[in-house]
Amino acid sequence: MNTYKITAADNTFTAEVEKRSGQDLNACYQCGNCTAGCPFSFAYDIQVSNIMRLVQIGQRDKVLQCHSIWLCASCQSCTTRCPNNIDVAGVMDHIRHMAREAGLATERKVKVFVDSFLDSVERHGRVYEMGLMVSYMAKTGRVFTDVELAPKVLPKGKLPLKPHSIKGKEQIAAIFKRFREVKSK
Amino acid sequence: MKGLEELKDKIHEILPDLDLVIGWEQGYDGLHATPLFIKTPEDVDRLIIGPLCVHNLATYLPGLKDKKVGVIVKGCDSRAVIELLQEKLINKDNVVILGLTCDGVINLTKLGRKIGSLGAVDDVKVEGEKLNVVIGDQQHNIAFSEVKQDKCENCIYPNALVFDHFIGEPVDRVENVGAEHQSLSDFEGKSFDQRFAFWKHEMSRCIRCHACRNACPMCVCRDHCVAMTRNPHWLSQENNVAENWMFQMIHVMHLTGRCVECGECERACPMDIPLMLLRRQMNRGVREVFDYEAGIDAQNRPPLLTFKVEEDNISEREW
Amino acid sequence: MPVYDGKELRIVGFLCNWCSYGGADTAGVARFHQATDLRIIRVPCSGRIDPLFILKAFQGGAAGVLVSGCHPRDCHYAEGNYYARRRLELLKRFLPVTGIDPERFEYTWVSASEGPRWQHVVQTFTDRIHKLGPAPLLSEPLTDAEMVEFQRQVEAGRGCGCHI
Amino acid sequence: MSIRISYYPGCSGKGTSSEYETSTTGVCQALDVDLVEIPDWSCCGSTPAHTVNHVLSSALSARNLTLAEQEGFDTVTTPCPSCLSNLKIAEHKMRKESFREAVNELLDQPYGGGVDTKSVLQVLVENVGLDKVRERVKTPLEGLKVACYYGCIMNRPPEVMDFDDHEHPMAMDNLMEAIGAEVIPFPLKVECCGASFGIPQQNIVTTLSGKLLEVAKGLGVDALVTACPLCQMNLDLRQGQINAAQGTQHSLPIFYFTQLMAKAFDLSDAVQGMKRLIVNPQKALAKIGQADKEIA
Amino acid sequence: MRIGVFICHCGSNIAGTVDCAKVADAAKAFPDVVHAEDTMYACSEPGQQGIIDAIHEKNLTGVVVASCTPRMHEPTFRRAVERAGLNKYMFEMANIREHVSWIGKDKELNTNKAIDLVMMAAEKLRHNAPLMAKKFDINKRVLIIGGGVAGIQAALDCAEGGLEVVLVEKTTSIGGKMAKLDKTFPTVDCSCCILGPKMVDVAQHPNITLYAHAEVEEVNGYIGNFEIRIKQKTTYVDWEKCTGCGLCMEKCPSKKSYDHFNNGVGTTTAINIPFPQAIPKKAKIDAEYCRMFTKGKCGVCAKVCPTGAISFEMTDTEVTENVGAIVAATGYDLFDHAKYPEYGAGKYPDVITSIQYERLMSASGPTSGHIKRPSDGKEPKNVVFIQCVGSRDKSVNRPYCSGFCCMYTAKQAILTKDHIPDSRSFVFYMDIRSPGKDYDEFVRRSIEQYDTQYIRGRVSLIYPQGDKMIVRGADTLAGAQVEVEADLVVLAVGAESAAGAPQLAEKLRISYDSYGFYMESHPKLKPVETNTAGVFLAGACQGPKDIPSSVGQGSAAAAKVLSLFSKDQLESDPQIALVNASRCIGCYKCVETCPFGAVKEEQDRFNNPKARVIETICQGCGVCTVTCPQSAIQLQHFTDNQILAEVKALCPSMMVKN
Repeated sequence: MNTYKITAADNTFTAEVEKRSGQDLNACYQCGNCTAGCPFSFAYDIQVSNIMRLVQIGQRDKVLQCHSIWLCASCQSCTTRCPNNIDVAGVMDHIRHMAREAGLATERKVKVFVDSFLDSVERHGRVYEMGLMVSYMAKTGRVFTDVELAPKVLPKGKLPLKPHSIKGKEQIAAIFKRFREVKSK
Repeated sequence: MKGLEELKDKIHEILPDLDLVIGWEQGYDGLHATPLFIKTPEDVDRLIIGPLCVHNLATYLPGLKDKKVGVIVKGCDSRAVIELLQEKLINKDNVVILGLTCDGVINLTKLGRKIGSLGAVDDVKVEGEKLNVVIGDQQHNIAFSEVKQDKCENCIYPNALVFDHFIGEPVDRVENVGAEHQSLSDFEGKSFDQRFAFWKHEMSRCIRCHACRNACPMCVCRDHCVAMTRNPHWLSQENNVAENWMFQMIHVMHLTGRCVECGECERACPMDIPLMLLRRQMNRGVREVFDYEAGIDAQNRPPLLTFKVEEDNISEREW
Repeated sequence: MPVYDGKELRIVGFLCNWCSYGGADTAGVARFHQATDLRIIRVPCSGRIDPLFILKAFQGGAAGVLVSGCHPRDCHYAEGNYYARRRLELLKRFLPVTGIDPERFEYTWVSASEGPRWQHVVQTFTDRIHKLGPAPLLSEPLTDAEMVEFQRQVEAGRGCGCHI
Repeated sequence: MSIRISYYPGCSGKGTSSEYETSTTGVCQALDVDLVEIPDWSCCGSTPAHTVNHVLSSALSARNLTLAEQEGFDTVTTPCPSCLSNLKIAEHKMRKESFREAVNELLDQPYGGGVDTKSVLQVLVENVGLDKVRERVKTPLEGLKVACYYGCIMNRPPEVMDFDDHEHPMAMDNLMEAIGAEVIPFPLKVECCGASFGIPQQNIVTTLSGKLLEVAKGLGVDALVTACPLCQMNLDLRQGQINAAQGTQHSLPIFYFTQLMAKAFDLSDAVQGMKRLIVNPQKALAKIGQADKEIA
Repeated sequence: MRIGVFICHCGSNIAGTVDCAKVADAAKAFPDVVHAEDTMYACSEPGQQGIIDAIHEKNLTGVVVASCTPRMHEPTFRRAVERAGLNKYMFEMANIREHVSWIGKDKELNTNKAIDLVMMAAEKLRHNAPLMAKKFDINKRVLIIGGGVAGIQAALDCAEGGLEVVLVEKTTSIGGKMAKLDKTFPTVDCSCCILGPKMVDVAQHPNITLYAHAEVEEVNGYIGNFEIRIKQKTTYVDWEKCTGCGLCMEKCPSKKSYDHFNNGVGTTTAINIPFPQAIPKKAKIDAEYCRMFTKGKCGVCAKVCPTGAISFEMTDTEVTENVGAIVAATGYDLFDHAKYPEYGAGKYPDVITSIQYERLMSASGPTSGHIKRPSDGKEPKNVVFIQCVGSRDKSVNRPYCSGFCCMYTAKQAILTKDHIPDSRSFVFYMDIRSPGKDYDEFVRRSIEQYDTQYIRGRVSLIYPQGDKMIVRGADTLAGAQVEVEADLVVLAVGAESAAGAPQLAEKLRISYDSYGFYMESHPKLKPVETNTAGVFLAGACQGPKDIPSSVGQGSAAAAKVLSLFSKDQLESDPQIALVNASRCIGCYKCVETCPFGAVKEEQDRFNNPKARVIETICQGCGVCTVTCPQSAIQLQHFTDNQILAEVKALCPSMMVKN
């Protein structure tokens, strides 16, 4: 493990996370309640309370490159139980935004799933679950994802084979378009 | 106002037990009435009542606290008596109240604006809703409603509220009951800056003659008025806008929750400064916050002499 | 001292000794930074505050007046703030007719332990007064030359000076 | 007295959770709740949108709130907690002016604010009321022993969701009791099932949902009752995957609470949609009424 | 008047952000100021001497000191000017530290503000007048409210010092929280064994009058002469007759009554004596459970009572006591963990509070000292302790540290091992706070010798699985989530202010903080005084405290009362209202508004009505002064002229053209 050079740390990182999330990270006294309640902690490479600590000491790279931020499902356990009223799930969300913007995605599959999902929304106005699966499999090369479920699902009529697009789908596409324009500014 | 003869009879009846009875008599001309202090049966003959009898005679009561006094009051004047009783500034045992019913009294400033000079009026007669003013051989016929006191315009207390003897028959309340005087809402049409400038101008005209104070039935401090002492030093004797303004503020604040809107201050003001605007605004606050009017019931506690732990109409000031 | 041009406005505070003055002390001890405009006059109780003091301050050109006492029920003298509340509420409702913006006057309750609240009150009120700007004046201030002449007359015994 | 309310079905209602959709509309109809579907509604963005950007996420939600507002509604109801969360959070965040402006910049029609969203569960419990539900029951579910699982975001964070207890919610428990089922308190009512990681990170779902099934099994219940399409899918559709990963043999039916209500109301099979469940519920459903017979 | 002005640097506290020399320079130009200087520490011995010297050398008749808040050092400087021969009210202070240097960043603005404040003080001083204190007699009795260990200590010390003591206790027995504890840290000696004898002393002391099951209803008067109305709440048992034999408890058929003394661990009878060592040892009927009250018939206790003490018709009564001083020792309450739904919100029987655990361990408790868990009575093997439940937690509005939980948890872990040698204890903690003599050694002993497993992290969730409680927490030192399968979970609940504390504070006219703890006069220098003269504090009503600190404060408060009563007369504060009879018109509005009834209606020799202020009753609020339209009644030291002088200094209306 590296020695963290605290004085050489990136102060702007702490400030940026605070500004984006609107949370006072100095209020975190490292009680570990977020880690204690996190259902995903078993899958995390860095525990959520440790992420909070690393943000406090300005370790931008370590935080943005960690896997945990992609595995958080925003289940709100941490936010609901934080004794200092910090919206921890919100902080995780914002760190993930920052990682995305920095072009980082240590959990590529998660990112691709998200992208495929939004792709589907952008194209049809609603999520087309079958199309989403196909798109996801194509992008990840994981053609056998959940393939064993197909015989269970298809006879139940749960996955329509055709997308149902909405009339105002251009409006949805426009939202995405403007979003990208604003972001690129 | 009706029942002069009945009133005179009543005074004759009660005078032997009293030191004096206060009423009105004709003044130096046909236009002016002036207070009359009746001490002998002969004095009774000079008594008049009518639209010229503007003076609120309750003003004299605190100064005659130790005397047995009869006083003739209109509806509005009776509120001053009640307020004085509420504040224990007079002793009910020493006062005999002769209550009248009233259909308005005259505002000489308004009349002056109608007929020009008020100098040589010979006679004034009221015929129904018409006022007939005689100046030499000239006659002016004026609608009485146009020259009434402001307070008479939407008077809700035409009959004396408190009395030992009521003269005549009580009249019904007039229309427009309880409406706030138009002048206040008119004034609110102005911006804060305009209002401030208005008072700055009005106060530049104030000559600090203290007539407003002397006419006020609630100004009982008299020789001990804080406006006339260096200890405490609220006001200097300098005559400037700021000090005049402060003097009027002292007068208003000392009337908080006490003013019965008899209008005597404004009537007495030789400079015609619209002092009632200030009082009406203060009374509006008293009404809104405490649902209270001064001089209605002698048993009521004046609002500033008491409190409620939880005030009904004051929101706790959260920041 | 005249107010600092462009930086400060004249704001007068009347605080009761037991709660709000203590609250202002608590804010000071905790180094809660505040705008510097406010000058505090200490009185034993909000019940000692005559609304005329406030009008006197406005007469003298105050841009804002802030009153603070103990919370209702917590008065050191049991009832003083209840009387104050009535007097001050009526004053606030009276002010509009004078042309003094009632926003220039505020009263509130701050306890001795409420340092953060005091900071908030001061900051909020000061910001509000700065938005409203300087108070309208009943008369124009003396020029420097007139001031010198005035002082000369006082020293010469011609002015009485008793109004200082 | 009927209730008329704007209705947002959510994408999965038209796909993987069609039985939730049919039973929800059926039950609401039976209880005089007039669900007015938002015309041409679009996806709220679900979890993926807010993991990318909050403004984008709120814009996708706000479009639907605006449509509801134009129809003259101030409240929207949705069966899906994920949609609920997104719609509520969008409204909550957009109370801040700068955020609202940023969102409206993305939209064709700006959202004015003030449209509240409630879950169908909340509408049934608060607006319809348990008494009315009880009256409507034709076949009480006596003999069926269930535990209610609410999922992680229906009640959290409490200051936004503003419904029921955020650690021990009771709305569904009370509803199930009202239709005659025996309800065993589920200790992990608001624990996460693994959410949308079923596809990209299957092991997360099999671990977390496996835990839920394990605890439910320990309680000896006949079935779990859910209010969330994602939870239901993870627990039902992926139960086989869970068994394979955890070496277990669970065969626990996972109902939507509306399905059991439809059952108790004797609504049609198509409305109940029991056949669409993956884990066969027949054994559990067969217990209904059995308790009485045993006593008799 | 010849005024001297002294501007204090307070080291760098003031001088850091205020140009003190410039302030002194400006002060020299103020009217009547003949001397102005800046000084390093005005309150220090040389600082005070400098003021005294200047008074002598410059013939000063009044002094202004600009330094810290007058709430701190006004008495100090008043004594100094008095030593120099001036009347101590010929002194004013300008607060340029708390109100200037500590809150403003800009030195120029601060300096300007300091000059303003000094000018205001000097202007006020020009209107000051010498005031003389009057002497009045005092009642040398003391009221002590609360019979916990702090109140007991204060009562015993005062009684030993020869004072008559009135002790009022809310519950039916004195002893407070300490009586409930099994053992005490760090000595692990039996709580009841060390407290019991003190309780007996209270009962037997001839100088102590004890009102148990009583509450203070109303407090009137002032230092030296308080009048206290005490409500003696009904017990339905005539305590004159009750011998405490306990026969009624044996026979009472209502055996499922809530056991307040045991905090709901186990049950008790509707008529009960809370615990064997209770003082007074008298029975009380809990009407909520008594069948006579709930069902209208029973009366078994009345039948069996050998002295006929039971009276179902008994009602509350009132007594009035006159005292000269009051000590509030009302203690604290424990946090209600229902506010933590993630810990079961009180619904899981095997998740209990630390005080319930004390009762489980106590030999006089419901299990006779055998630790049995509430659900099934089994002896727990794995016991989890969770610290900071209702402490250091902003989300439940308890951001403060309760101070003693770390220590009692260490003690409970040790005692658990003593009771059940094959048990294991796990303590979830955030930080261990153990400053105190032998305290940290005690915690180390728990860890090192008793194998208590300390885990640094909070617990997020407790849920039942089978007959275990699953405790899911974090070990932040290991950087991991951890789970413990516990048989019993003990929540180390924090302290909060006693129920009804704010209401009592209002009666006593003392201040309390936003959590309901009473405010001391100065956090360091006046820890047991309040801002209301004659009212003192002892124990946890002022803030969470352990036993040694509470006992220490009890003695300290007693010492304050004894020193107050060492004089036969007290000096009244001359800052009271005074009527200028020549201005008074006798309207008596002041009589109506005075909160204390201190203004009397009188007549002068010409039979004119005049108001008169009774000096010993007036508290100096000034409500009357504002009421009086003639300004005839003036609050001394805060007269209209004095306040106007300050207003005019700030807002000089004469600086204007006509």
